[in-house]
Amino acid sequence: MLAEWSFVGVFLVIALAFPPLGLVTAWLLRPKRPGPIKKSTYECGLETVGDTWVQFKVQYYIYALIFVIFDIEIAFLLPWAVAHMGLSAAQGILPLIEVVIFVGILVAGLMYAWRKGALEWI
Amino acid sequence: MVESVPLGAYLVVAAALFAIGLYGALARRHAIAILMGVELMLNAVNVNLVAFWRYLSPANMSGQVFATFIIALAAAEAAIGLALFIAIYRSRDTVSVEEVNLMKW
Amino acid sequence: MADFLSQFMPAWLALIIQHVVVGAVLVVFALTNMLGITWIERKVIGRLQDRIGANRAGPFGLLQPLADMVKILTKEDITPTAASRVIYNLGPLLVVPPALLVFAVLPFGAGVSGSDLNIGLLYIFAVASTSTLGILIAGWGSNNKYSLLGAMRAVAQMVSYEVPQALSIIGIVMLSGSLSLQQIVQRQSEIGWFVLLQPLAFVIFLIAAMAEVNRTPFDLPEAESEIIAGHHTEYSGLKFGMFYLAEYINVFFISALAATLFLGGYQIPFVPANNPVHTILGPFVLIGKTFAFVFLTIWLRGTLPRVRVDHLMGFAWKALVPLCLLNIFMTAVLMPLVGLWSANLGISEAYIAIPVMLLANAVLAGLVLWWAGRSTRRRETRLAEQVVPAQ
Amino acid sequence: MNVFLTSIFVIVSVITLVGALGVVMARTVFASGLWLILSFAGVAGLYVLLEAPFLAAAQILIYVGAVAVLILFAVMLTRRVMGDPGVSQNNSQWGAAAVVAALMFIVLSLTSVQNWRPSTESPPLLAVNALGEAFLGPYLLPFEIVSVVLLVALVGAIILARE
Amino acid sequence: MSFAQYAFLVPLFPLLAFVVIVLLTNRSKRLSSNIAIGAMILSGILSYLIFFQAIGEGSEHVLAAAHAGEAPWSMMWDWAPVGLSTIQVGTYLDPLSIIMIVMVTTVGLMIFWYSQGYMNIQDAAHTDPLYARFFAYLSLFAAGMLGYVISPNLVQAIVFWEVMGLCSFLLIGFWFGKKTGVYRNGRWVAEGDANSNAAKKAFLTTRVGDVGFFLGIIALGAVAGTTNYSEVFTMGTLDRLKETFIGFGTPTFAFGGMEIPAVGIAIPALTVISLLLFMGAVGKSAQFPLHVWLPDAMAGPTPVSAMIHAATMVAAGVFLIARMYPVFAAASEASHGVNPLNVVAAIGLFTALFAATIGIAQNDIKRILAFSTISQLGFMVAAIGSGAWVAGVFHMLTHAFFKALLFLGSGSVIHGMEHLHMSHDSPGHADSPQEHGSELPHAPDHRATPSLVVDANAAAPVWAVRSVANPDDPQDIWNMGGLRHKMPITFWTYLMGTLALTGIPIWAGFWSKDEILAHTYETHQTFVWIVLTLTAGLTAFYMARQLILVFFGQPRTAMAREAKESPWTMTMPLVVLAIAATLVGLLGIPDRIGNFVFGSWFHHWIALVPTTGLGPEAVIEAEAPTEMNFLVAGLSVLTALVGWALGYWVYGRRQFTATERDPLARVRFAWNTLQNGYYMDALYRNTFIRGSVALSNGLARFDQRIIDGIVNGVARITVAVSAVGRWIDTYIVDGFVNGVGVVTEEYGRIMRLIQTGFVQNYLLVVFVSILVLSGIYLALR
Repeated sequence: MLAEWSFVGVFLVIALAFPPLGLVTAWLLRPKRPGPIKKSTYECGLETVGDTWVQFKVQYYIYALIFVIFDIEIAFLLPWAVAHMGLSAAQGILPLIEVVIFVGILVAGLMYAWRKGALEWI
Repeated sequence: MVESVPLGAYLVVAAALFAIGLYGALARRHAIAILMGVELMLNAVNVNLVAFWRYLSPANMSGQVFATFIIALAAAEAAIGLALFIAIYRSRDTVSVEEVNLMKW
Repeated sequence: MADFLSQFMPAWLALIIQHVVVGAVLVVFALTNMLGITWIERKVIGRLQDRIGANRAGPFGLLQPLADMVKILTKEDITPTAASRVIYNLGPLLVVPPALLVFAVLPFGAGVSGSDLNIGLLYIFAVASTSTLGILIAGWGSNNKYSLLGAMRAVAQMVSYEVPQALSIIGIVMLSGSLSLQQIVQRQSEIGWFVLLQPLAFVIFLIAAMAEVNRTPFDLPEAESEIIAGHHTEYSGLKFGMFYLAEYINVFFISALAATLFLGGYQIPFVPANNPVHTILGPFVLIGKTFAFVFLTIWLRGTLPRVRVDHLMGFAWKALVPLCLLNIFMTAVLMPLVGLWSANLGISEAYIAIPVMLLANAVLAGLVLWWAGRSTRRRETRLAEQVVPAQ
Repeated sequence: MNVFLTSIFVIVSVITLVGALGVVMARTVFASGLWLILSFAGVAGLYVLLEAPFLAAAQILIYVGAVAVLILFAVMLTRRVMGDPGVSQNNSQWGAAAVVAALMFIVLSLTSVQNWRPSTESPPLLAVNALGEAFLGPYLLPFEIVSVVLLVALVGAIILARE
Repeated sequence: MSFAQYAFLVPLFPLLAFVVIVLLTNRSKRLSSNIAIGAMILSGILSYLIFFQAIGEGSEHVLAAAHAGEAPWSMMWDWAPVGLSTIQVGTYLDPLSIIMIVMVTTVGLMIFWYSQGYMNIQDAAHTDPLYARFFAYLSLFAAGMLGYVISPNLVQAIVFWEVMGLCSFLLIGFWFGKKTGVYRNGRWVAEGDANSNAAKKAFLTTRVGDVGFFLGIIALGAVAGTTNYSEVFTMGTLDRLKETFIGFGTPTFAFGGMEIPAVGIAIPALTVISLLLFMGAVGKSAQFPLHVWLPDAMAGPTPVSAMIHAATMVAAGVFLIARMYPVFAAASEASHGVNPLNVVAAIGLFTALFAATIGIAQNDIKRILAFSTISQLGFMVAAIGSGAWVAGVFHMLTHAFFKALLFLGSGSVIHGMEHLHMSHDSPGHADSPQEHGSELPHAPDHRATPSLVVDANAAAPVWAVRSVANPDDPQDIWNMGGLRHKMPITFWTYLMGTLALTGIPIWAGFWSKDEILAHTYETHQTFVWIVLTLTAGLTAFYMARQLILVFFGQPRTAMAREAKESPWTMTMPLVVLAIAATLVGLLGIPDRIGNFVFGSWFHHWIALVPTTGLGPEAVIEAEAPTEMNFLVAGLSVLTALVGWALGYWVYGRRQFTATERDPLARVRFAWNTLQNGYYMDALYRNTFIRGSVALSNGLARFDQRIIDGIVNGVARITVAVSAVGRWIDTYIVDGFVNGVGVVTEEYGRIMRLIQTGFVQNYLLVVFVSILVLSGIYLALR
């Protein structure tokens, strides 16, 4: 069990190490002539207008919210998916109904969001 | 794995995590920081749970099932909490908990 | 490998070294393919736009990727003053690792893969979802209105399309009875390629994948005409290169994943799974299939216009998710029946499963299209009425 | 092999605790958010060490992938970009809180340092299958209730967040 | 037995008359009097029928009944259950009661008839306004007397006894509004309501006697278990009663094994009962201690005096003793110490002599007769007391007739005397005291009959001493004189009565009085015989005095001169009574003299009543009545004549003037004491009346000071206690309550601070408490 994950661990280290190494090499190679203009935040060449605070629509939060809810749903569905063939063989239609209820409730949530217009991109 | 690391170690780590989370929840001024503290505490609980599951009764899956439920509930709690803070932010234009003291005597 | 080395050093050190070697191989494999893809993309897009594409740097422009690489490496890297240094720099660092990590689980042959986790597919999704963080951090770190907005949009899009992507592959997981990719590929040899069994899932998966990696019809975040360069506006030099690198590795991986899940990965069609040839030809077959998908993505990029933002978001939640759920429950209902029939009739599952599933999918598709058409017609009439009284 | 494993355990634990401390000590909320992500990753590592792969993946998928994003979104929505340095992060009672936290740590650790007798069994191989059967078997009711909770959270959050 | 069955109608007729008069006919005077008289006639006829039928059945029946142990003719009904036994009501007829109902009805009828005239029915102007009411009372009284006489047991007896008492009260106080003349500081003043005082006095004095009667009945009832004559007089009961004792404490009690005679008083039951019953008789028949009411009762109209104080009511007491004679006889046999019959005899004897002496000194015509009645009653009581039961009863019978005659006669005289006022009675007549008349609206009494008044509250004795005689008093014999020419019928009938009273041979009085004297002489009770003979002599003297002063000589005042004869309604009854007074005596003539008429029939008849109790061995008195004892008879006639002679000698020889003092008055002290009735009234007034007043005042004061004191004291204590309570309440209880309030408020103010409003504070508190709890847990583990 741990053998596989040891590879993942090592691979993780390698993956994490790769970008810094790249940047270091890049840092070595590239010229460094910063200038005030270069340093200014890029706004299509115009001077930055107003401070960077931007009135955010709540829409983004709601998408993230719905994503969280359905992400959890996926996390719960996967074990069922994996065990489905075995379960349906053993207990027939019952597990399926249970999952239908589970998903149905969440779909109800989705329909609510849809009905309330939470999904629209204002 | 079990031989190398005693259960107590995990519990101590979880305890430390819990304590830090608690400190965060109690001491931080920013509402969302408090939420993070709570998340940490929940994770500590989860670690404890899984540790007990792994060391004491790995056969039945109750430990993992519980941990999963806690993860799910923590996520739901975070969602609601943040929605609450956003609502408060929008209505009271502040996120600092100290300024939200309607219940003050 | 590990046992060979273990003679000289303790077992765990040997194991680690082996892992390092394998990891290095995978990284190199990913990078070379990424470069290859850039080249192919230039050529194909050029060909689509009736132009030749890169042909200066080396024969048929084969060295063009190297040229790009050298260019990016040597470009100056500017950190805007307004950016909060740590978070700005952390952005690119967090975008690339997820793209690379997913390769650990990809099966190149029977038993030949980085590590055959029994939760392979879930691992892929977990790691894939962390990539959104990088973008968010980049957006926030560069302290630029547009980059933040771009990041927010990118994240919102990736987040919205991750759900249909995951839901679509649940059908496959159900069919194969396991999350491990090796198992899935093995199952495809038995029951037949999942593209045949789950055509609808295949289509949804492709769409979601394209959106996930912000490829053409859905490449809204870094679209030039939109908010400058999206979240990596303030980045330059290799930091920008990192984003570019991550993007193409993702494209490559998505294609590989699609190949593995739907086209049987390293399997040669009509050749029984246990045939020794798979161990040798396996990787090449996989690469072949992967490049097929890459060609498809590049084709799409070349031909399809960009999708409007609200259509993009609405499409994910209002169309794809419901469709996936229907598909899941259709398979959940049919597969046990198939199992029963095959048991009763004695015919091998494959011959029954494929026709049944194809038929079911066809019916489902027909229904959906009819319903979609009807609802749009009704919406138009409603809008028309509103307009008419306006005169 | 054991030394290797314990060392890994120590590393992962350290990562987690450092992450937690970061959350607590960070100057800006966004920074503490990032530290939180690091801490979540550390916890996922712990799950791997505890041979609960599904949980590790779920932790990464849900916490790091979704909740962290949610938190960061919330942070962004509720503060001006790059937030004003503002007054110190801690409120008036941080001293007491520290004491309480320390005491709590001591108490918990006291109870946890016992001579536990770990069982000799090993976790089931096909963990995910077993989990699936558990979800639809003995733990069906919580399974359904989780969906209800999620629905409530969804609807509640939408109502609260929308104007 | 047929008529005896209806015996109960005898009292019922007058009762019905009473009811009818009171309820229906009190408007018309004549009708009501006729009804009353009719009722008396009916009951009279019925009683005569019963009487003749009883005689017809004769002695066999009576003897058989006596031996059978029950009354000859008696009807009994159950009236009311009392405990185990029931009180019975009914009639009890035996020779004694038959004689009585005959006597009462006859005399009653005469008096009713006479009353019409007396109440001036013929002279509408002067008819008494309460005429109807008078006859109602009379009928009620008759019913009472008749009922009493035939009652089978003592309970019914006392019921009718009380009716009689009530009627006597009502009738004496009939003119309750009349003001009587009182001599004060030289003038006759109309003051004081003598009548109502007299009525009250009569009622109260008889009431004292009644108490004894009541106790007697109760004692008898308690001891014998019943008061029915038939059951009480049986030999068995009487023997049983002889043994029983009433007393306090046990006769003997054991003390250390010895039987020690009881310390308490144990009196033989019969003695107690008979003495108590005798007390009742004394009260009702005005015997010695309780005689004071009778002279004052003369204030009432004369027919009342006649009916009540001559014939019937006073006879009731004597009848009681006669009726209960078996009890008295048994008591005398069983008594160890006091012999009740001796007591009776002694009281009777003393009263006879005592009353006779007072009678001499009276000036009012009716008072003289009153004292004479008391004396004659004493005579009867003494007779019965000394064993001459039959003679006593016979004397009661004869006395009833001639005393009624005398009273009606005096009434006629007074009526005649008032003729002067009535004839020219006009409002203008100022000087007569009656002119002022009583204020009572419905009793304007124009009768100028100021009678001598016992003014209870006057200091000095109020007897009208000759020097203060009232010239207008129609009842004062000194204002009369020479009325024999004016009122011949009244004179002659009055003479008959006087002769009968004084015991002149042919007239009734002689036979009955002589029989008594003969009996006392033969039974060797010489002292009794001597005193009785002396009394007879005194009786003769004062009757002679009266007769001479009233009828002989010249009229001394204008009233006397103007006196007219009473109308026939008044004189006819006088004549009838006069005839009766002479003939009644013949009933009891001893055989030796006159058995040619009907030979001492009375003795044979009355003797049938066994005096020793009913029952098989009942001894009926010896057949032969007491023989005529010529010696005794001669002596009694001699004393009577001596009395007459003295009377003539003192008063008959010269003409007196109205204001002249009585010749006997020279003996000042004796005369005053006699006139004031030995000052008995004054004695009673000073002892009982003043005593009771003083007692009541003392009690009032006692009550005032002690009880009120206690009550006020308690009130003060309560006030004090409540004050303390209030203090406690205000300071302690309120203090506590307010304290609780204050504490709560303070506590609230402090605890309020906990709500800081910071979420984290609350969280901190939570975890602090967790720490504390886990610390405790760890410590304890």
